[in-house]
Amino acid sequence: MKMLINVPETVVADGLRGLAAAHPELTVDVENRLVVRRDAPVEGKVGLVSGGGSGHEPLHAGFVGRGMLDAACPGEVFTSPVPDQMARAAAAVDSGAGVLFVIKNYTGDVLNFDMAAELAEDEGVQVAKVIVNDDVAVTDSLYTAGRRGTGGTLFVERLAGAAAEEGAPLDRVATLAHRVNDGCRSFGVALSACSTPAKGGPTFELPPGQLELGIGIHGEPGRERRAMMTSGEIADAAVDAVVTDLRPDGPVFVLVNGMGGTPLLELYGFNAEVQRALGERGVPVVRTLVGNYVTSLDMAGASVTVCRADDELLRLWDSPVRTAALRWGC
Amino acid sequence: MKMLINVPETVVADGLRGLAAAHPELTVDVENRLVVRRDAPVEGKVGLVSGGGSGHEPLHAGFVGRGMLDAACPGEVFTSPVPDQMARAAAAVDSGAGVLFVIKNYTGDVLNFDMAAELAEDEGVQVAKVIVNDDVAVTDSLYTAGRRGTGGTLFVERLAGAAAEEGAPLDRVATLAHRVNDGCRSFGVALSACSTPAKGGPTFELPPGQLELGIGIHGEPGRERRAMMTSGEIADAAVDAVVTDLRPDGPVFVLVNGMGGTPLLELYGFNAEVQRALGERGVPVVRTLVGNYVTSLDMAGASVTVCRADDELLRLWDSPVRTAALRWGC
Amino acid sequence: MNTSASGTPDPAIDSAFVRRWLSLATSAIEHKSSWLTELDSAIGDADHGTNMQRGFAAASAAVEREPSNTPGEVLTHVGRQLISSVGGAAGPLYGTLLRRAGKALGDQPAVTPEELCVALRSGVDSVAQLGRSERGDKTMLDSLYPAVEAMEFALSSGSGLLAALAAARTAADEGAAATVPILARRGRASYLGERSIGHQDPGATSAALLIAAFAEAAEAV
Amino acid sequence: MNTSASGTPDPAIDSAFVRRWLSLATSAIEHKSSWLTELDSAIGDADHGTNMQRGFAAASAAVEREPSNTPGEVLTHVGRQLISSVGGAAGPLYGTLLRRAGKALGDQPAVTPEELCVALRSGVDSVAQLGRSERGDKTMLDSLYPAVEAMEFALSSGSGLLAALAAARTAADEGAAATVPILARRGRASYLGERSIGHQDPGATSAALLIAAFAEAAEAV
Ligand SMILES: Nc1ncnc2c1ncn2[C@@H]1O[C@H](COP(=O)(O)OP(=O)(O)O)[C@@H](O)[C@H]1O
Ligand SMILES: Nc1ncnc2c1ncn2[C@@H]1O[C@H](COP(=O)(O)OP(=O)(O)O)[C@@H](O)[C@H]1O
Ligand SMILES: [Mg+2]
Ligand SMILES: [Mg+2]
Ligand SMILES: [Mg+2]
Ligand SMILES: [Mg+2]
Repeated sequence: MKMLINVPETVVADGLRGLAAAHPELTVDVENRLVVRRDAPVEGKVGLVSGGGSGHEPLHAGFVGRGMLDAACPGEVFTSPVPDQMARAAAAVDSGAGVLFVIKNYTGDVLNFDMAAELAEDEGVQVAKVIVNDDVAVTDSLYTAGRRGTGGTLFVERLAGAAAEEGAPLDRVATLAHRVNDGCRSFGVALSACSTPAKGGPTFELPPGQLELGIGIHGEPGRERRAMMTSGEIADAAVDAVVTDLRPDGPVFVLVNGMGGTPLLELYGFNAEVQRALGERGVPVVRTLVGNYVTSLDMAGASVTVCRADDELLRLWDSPVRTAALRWGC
Repeated sequence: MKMLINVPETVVADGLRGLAAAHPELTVDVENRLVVRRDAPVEGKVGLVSGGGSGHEPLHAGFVGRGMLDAACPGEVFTSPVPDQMARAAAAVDSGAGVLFVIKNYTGDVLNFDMAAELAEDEGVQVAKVIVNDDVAVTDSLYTAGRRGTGGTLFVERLAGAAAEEGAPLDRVATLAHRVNDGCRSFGVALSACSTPAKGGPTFELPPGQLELGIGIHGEPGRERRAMMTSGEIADAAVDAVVTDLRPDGPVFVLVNGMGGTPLLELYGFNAEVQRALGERGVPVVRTLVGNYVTSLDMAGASVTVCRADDELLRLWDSPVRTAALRWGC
Repeated sequence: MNTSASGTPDPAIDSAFVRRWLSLATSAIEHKSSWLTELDSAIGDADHGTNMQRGFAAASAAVEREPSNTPGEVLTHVGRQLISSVGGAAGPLYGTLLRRAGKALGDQPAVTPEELCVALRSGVDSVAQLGRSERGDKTMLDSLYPAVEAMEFALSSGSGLLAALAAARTAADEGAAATVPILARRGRASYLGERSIGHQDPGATSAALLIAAFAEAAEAV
Repeated sequence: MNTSASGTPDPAIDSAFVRRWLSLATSAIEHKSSWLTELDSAIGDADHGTNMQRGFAAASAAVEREPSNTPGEVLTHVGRQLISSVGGAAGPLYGTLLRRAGKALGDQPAVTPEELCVALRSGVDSVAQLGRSERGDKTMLDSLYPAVEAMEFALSSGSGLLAALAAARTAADEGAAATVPILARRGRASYLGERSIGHQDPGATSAALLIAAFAEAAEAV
């Protein structure tokens, strides 16, 4: 598998150097793997810190900035970052108002953030945590590590970030983050596996004419393999899975997210089918985002995230945000 | 080749339906293949119209909005739109101040826009044209159709669009567009071929361990095939080609553009090398854009565009823009 | 009325003839669409087949709807439809060729083979003018010019329509095949430089199909 | 000093022993890195080999730099380094295992095989606690618990260090192999449900390598 890289070992560091060059409004610490708002800590503001394995760009570094995250900790490709990074990030963004850790529900992420929270609290930083687990493909039960965090992360980071920007205190930001997560559900499909730099090739074999339903964002196979489906059939399957689980009774935000290798033209076409499927199920959509936001390197495929909206969340969503990947109002 | 589509025949129409659903600030005419600013025609403003084959998304429809294009005409995949679309677009956006056609230099685009200009002028619309030809991989000579229009299109549409938004008259907008185009140079590489829906598979065969230098954005092979290179070597080759041709003597804008299938992580890493290469050649960079802006469906690879900047262009660049793919300041 | 060597009488060149041509051309293009796209994917952007198929389907449908009573009117109509539905380089070029040829035929209900030949030549000339191209550039002109010249030669040597179009067909096929070793100087293929050598030009190939359809239209009375 | 059946004397369990273990573990992990990643790509995210390799390289370098004079101190140090450099699930789990084991060894310059065994058991217990996992979940615990129990049994039956660690090594290898038919209930592999069956757990495999390195460290005096 050909990649536009130097050597697999420097992929994350090279990416951070390139991010720094393109975004002078970010402080990028390549050695310690930290991406921080240049104006952090913002006086009186709760700090939002997230992080996770690399390979999901723009998540999370592309979401650092006004109205969203204060810092991101990129790990190696598909590998949760280490506690030292997160503790350092917490120290860098804490203005005294405390820090919220936004954690995707993977064993590694949860354990490392837990350890980081202990380290940060030892340093006198007040820490709250929200664990994002929106992926309905995985049942949350005694027999699994629980539902994964995927596209819902964008909504949690954006909406809690907007609340923090407005000056909400830590407990309110954390409560809101939990509420948003509770209102998010996602479902993903893959048309191809991704290739990690370390492996140098596809992480699994997906024969021609087949697709994976219920995939995660780490190159793992999905819950089920099926014969290839049309965009409309895939939209029905994804929307069914999400709506059956969430049972929305009011307006929703929708994210039609590309896994990285699917052309934007196809993604917009898929959005047309997702909107149709939601409409047929009587779900009113107030805002739609279409693009590559929570990716899995070069994987072809897409995920659908539905997030309950209400007046407060809508106001927060529309408030100014200024990050590398999401920007409006400023 | 698996694609997230219904059938090849409806790819463009499906994409437009999905664009309409995600962007209520656009008027999308699916039947006539038109994407227009909802507030068009803007009183007293010169209208900017562009268009070209589909498959390069977000170009051009993703660049419709305040501070950029007034309308885009998407053709079939990799096929120039027809004159009727462009003439209809011109009529829809003309407020009496005239219309600028932004045309990428391909025989089909040029011929169809020429015919459209005649039609529009017959209807009393004043039309100016700018032909974008920034790709240094193709020599502009008697023996070719001339240099292709690629990444430079983004700079022409953005900067001329900003000038039009400020109220500049048609001749000034056209002059500025020509000046921007004269100051733009691009060079692209492919690590894989793209697959068009109609063909259902790769448009050319690129063996493992090889890459194409000097590619266009329509799935055509490049000028030269070489053994795989590192990100740093590719950056040197691209920057050399561009800088040798442009000979910039002042600050520049840089676009590090993904062809569609290359992960953003790799693209940022490539940007680090492009910035290094520019730095080594003494070229100061004032603004950098990294992302998938002028794509070639799912092709893996990237292009580098360098565009001369000056105080006026920098002010125009930083002025508010509100489109699906490029947005800041509002 | 002229009679071919084989004794088949030459048909009238009226609107029915041009409609026959359109229907034969449309089905030829449809059958060869994947091949044209295949050729275009080697040195172009893999859309020539779909472009032509879309255009001729639209033109056929449009001509069916509207009663055009002269050959000139039908040709002009087809040209306009191609311009409005093909896109790419082929749309304006073929569209202009047929519009120009149609206009050259004037409003007579039937024309002579010589008039048809003059009309086609002026259509082909307008392609060269619009495309700023000439023979030897590896384009549709490389089958169109040989076809027109073969027709001119046949007619001036006393052949009738059938024989003249048969000659044109052979010349067009040979012209298309002869594009293989040429280095492209116009259109997308020119971007490839040396790498364009060794491939047959898709436009020259579709042009040969359109010329062949004229020959078949004459035979198929 | 106890003596093994083969007559080789058991080595002292001092800081040199732990350093020997670390060096053997580091090179075993390095050699098997691609295999671990391969296993992880079947039911995980294809990073376990690189993760472990990065962590053990960092731990080796750090322990080399710092003079730790007791086996407890070295183990604790390695654990801290793993936490700070591995990431993923394996980092906190292995890191905690070794830190807990190191702390359990206290600050004695040398410990008995029984003390080492108790320390390892408490380390393994802390993995289960942190990971909310148990034997049979298809994780590293499936080779770690059998290893500790085999060691306990060997020591309580009168074996010395060498024999006890050899037994632990065999049990760990068997435990790793026995993860193949298990349906995963913890970690990434649990997302696959039924599809996790038929694959060997990468963490159980790396755990067996670490246990084997203890056996080799005892033999390699
Ligand atoms: N300047 C030109 N003059 C004459 N024919 C041309 C010219 N440019 C392109 N062509 C013809 O058009 C054909 C390509 O048509 P098509 O694939 O439909 O358009 P595009 O190149 O825009 O994709 C070429 O094979 C060639 O024969
Ligand atoms: N909850 C858990 N308890 C014990 N071991 C676990 C648990 N979760 C994962 N593991 C172990 O960690 C291994 C995966 O490690 P690694 O690939 O480095 O981390 P990640 O899964 O975060 O990519 C699994 O093979 C399994 O043995
Ligand atoms: Mg991992
Ligand atoms: Mg084309
Ligand atoms: Mg073509
Ligand atoms: Mg893993």
